[in-house]
Amino acid sequence: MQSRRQTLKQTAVVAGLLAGTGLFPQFAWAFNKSAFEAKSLQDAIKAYGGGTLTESKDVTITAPDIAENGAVVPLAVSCALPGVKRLLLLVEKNPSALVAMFDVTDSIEPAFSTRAKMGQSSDVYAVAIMADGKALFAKKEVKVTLGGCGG
Amino acid sequence: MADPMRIRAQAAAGKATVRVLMAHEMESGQRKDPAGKTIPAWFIQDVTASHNGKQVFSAEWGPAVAKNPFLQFVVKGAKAGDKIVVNWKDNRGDSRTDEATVS
Amino acid sequence: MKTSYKITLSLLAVAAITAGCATAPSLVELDKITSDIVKASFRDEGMVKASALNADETNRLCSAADVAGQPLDDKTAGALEAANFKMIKWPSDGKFLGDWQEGEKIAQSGRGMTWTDTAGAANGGNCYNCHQMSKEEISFGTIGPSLYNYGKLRGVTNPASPEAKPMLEYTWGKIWNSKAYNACSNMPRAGHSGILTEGQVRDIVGLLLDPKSPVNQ
Amino acid sequence: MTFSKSVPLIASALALLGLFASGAWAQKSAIEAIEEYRAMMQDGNPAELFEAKGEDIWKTPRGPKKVSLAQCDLGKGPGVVKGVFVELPRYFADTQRMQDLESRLVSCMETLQGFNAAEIAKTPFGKGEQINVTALATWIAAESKGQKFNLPQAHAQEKVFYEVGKRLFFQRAGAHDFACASCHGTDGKRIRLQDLPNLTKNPGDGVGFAAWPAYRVSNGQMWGMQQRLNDCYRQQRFPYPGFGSDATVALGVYLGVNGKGAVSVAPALKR
Repeated sequence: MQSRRQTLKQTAVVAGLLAGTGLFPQFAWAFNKSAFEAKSLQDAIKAYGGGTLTESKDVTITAPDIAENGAVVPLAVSCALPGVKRLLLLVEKNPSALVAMFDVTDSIEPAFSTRAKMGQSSDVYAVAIMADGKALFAKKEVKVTLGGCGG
Repeated sequence: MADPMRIRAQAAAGKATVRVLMAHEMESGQRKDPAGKTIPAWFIQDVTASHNGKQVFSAEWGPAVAKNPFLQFVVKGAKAGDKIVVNWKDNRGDSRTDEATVS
Repeated sequence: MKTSYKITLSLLAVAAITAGCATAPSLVELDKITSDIVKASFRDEGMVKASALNADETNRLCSAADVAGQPLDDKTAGALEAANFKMIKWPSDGKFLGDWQEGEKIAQSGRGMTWTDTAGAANGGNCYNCHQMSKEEISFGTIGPSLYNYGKLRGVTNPASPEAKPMLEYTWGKIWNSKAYNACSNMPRAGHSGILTEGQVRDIVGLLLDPKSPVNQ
Repeated sequence: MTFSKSVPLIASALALLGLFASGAWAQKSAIEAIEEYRAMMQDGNPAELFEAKGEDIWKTPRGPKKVSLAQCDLGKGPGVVKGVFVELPRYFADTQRMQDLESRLVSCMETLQGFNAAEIAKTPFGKGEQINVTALATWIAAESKGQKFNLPQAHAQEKVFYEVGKRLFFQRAGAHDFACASCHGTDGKRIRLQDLPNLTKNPGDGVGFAAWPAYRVSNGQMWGMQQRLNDCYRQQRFPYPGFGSDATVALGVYLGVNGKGAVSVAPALKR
């Protein structure tokens, strides 16, 4: 296993190279602004070409029952069905529901984890947008508590 | 320039689990400063990753991803010694690219 | 710089005491070194002044008892309790029971009187930090005893009745100046120290003793 | 939604109303759920980002003298990093002072690199060179992960500072009459839902003194022990303790000596 120092050194070299040469032209970013500004779940799904939301046992959401702090809530999404195009994580009661969108390719498993901010207790959604435009979802309620001394 | 990412990629059973920590404020755009002025949103919005030079992962994030983001994904067919490169770009146009070797 | 000069002085004091002889500094000397270090280490910030560390008799004696690991003797504790009791300010209009709904908000809030708080804003009572109060709030501390069903367990069914009067008085007094009943209580002296206003203390009494309050459900 | 911590307390209380019907069972399940949340957070502690940054800062020539900290003596000789964390604070002959990790680092930054130590001490946490001091402390603490606390108590000043720290720990003052001991003086207590370690003795591996520096989930900040103590004092309604002041170092000696034998997990992940 390489040491952290080696990793760092390589990292710096790679970063420098990429910055210098403008490598990765294929990463032509086209951030879907309207999806992330959508207030409702369905509007966000629509912005990524998804149809009407349908609950499905083949989509899995992993989230804690209670989050000790809304600033960091671990969320994971996965889907067991073939033909998944995109996986989305959403928090219904956030000002904009969409948290993250992951493209699914043949080279990776249709399973992702990240951490979200939640302003209040809410249902959290995992949505799979299929190649045919179907939008399948699973949801779970996450309670946000307030720890510490409230000071 | 942004601080480096921490990338761990571990191979097992013909695939590699990649765990990434990124140093970023991920300012929500919902908070106000002490003077009552809204602090503008500042967040990573595009994340990509490649395996031995071939792009395998792409994602779009909003400002509701938590500060100093954590990301986990699994690359099929990756083995020890392979290269994983992760890149992020934020809404101010700042970006960062780091590399790790699968162990 | 003034601060570092002071620090150096206190360290010289330590050195002088410890270098001169083989024996460790005496308890009195340690108290003196501590007091010098405190003076050199803390400064005013926001609304909190360094003078907040000038302890009154109650805090001084209770701190010393804690360091010694020996509780105060009954006579000393009794004298401190009597002195604190005398300082309780009773409700100016004779009304003990306020609005439990307001009381609940005050009990929930832990804000106020830190150097990041703004002077003039309403302070919280910090109650839930240490006490269970109602069964709905699961985020409660256990430093103090549970106050769930406080009034009910003490038989207060009609706070306006003469039978309820002693419990109203005790509850008011305990919140106003906890040290009047237990010299070295961990509980702040909410009224005495100006943490809560008379109206806020009244609302907390309401939260604890009003039969309609969630505390008594 | 605001992501600040000013979520109305009463709202969160009401939100929980539906879920927890009553009594001790509900209480227990809520605590179990919180434990589950904490477990989910363990994989991928952002403290690692600060650890990597700290190592980089240690090795990079910096300051007016453009030298690295490679010759900094943290108690086990110039340049020795492994194992120093579990033996600090201690007495340093060159400065003739008791110093903790952070105040010692600032001394090194002054003597080796030419920084102004008083300026750094005056800088608020999370700003300027304080960011670098925290990152350095995070890396140095991580280099002793898994080791047991064993603060030296041989020098006379080390003994005196333990006694002073003990007095500070029990000092009741401020508007609320709080002492450190009000919350951390007995076993098995909680403030709200947070367990409070008893810091008058070894509170266990990776608890209390053996957990900081730590990444704080609630505000996304990396805190060293100096900032941890500073914020304890803030909530205690005490005035402001100077960075690296003798009071903070003495308190560190008291907590560290009491924690003898505790295994360090720093940098930890905290609420």
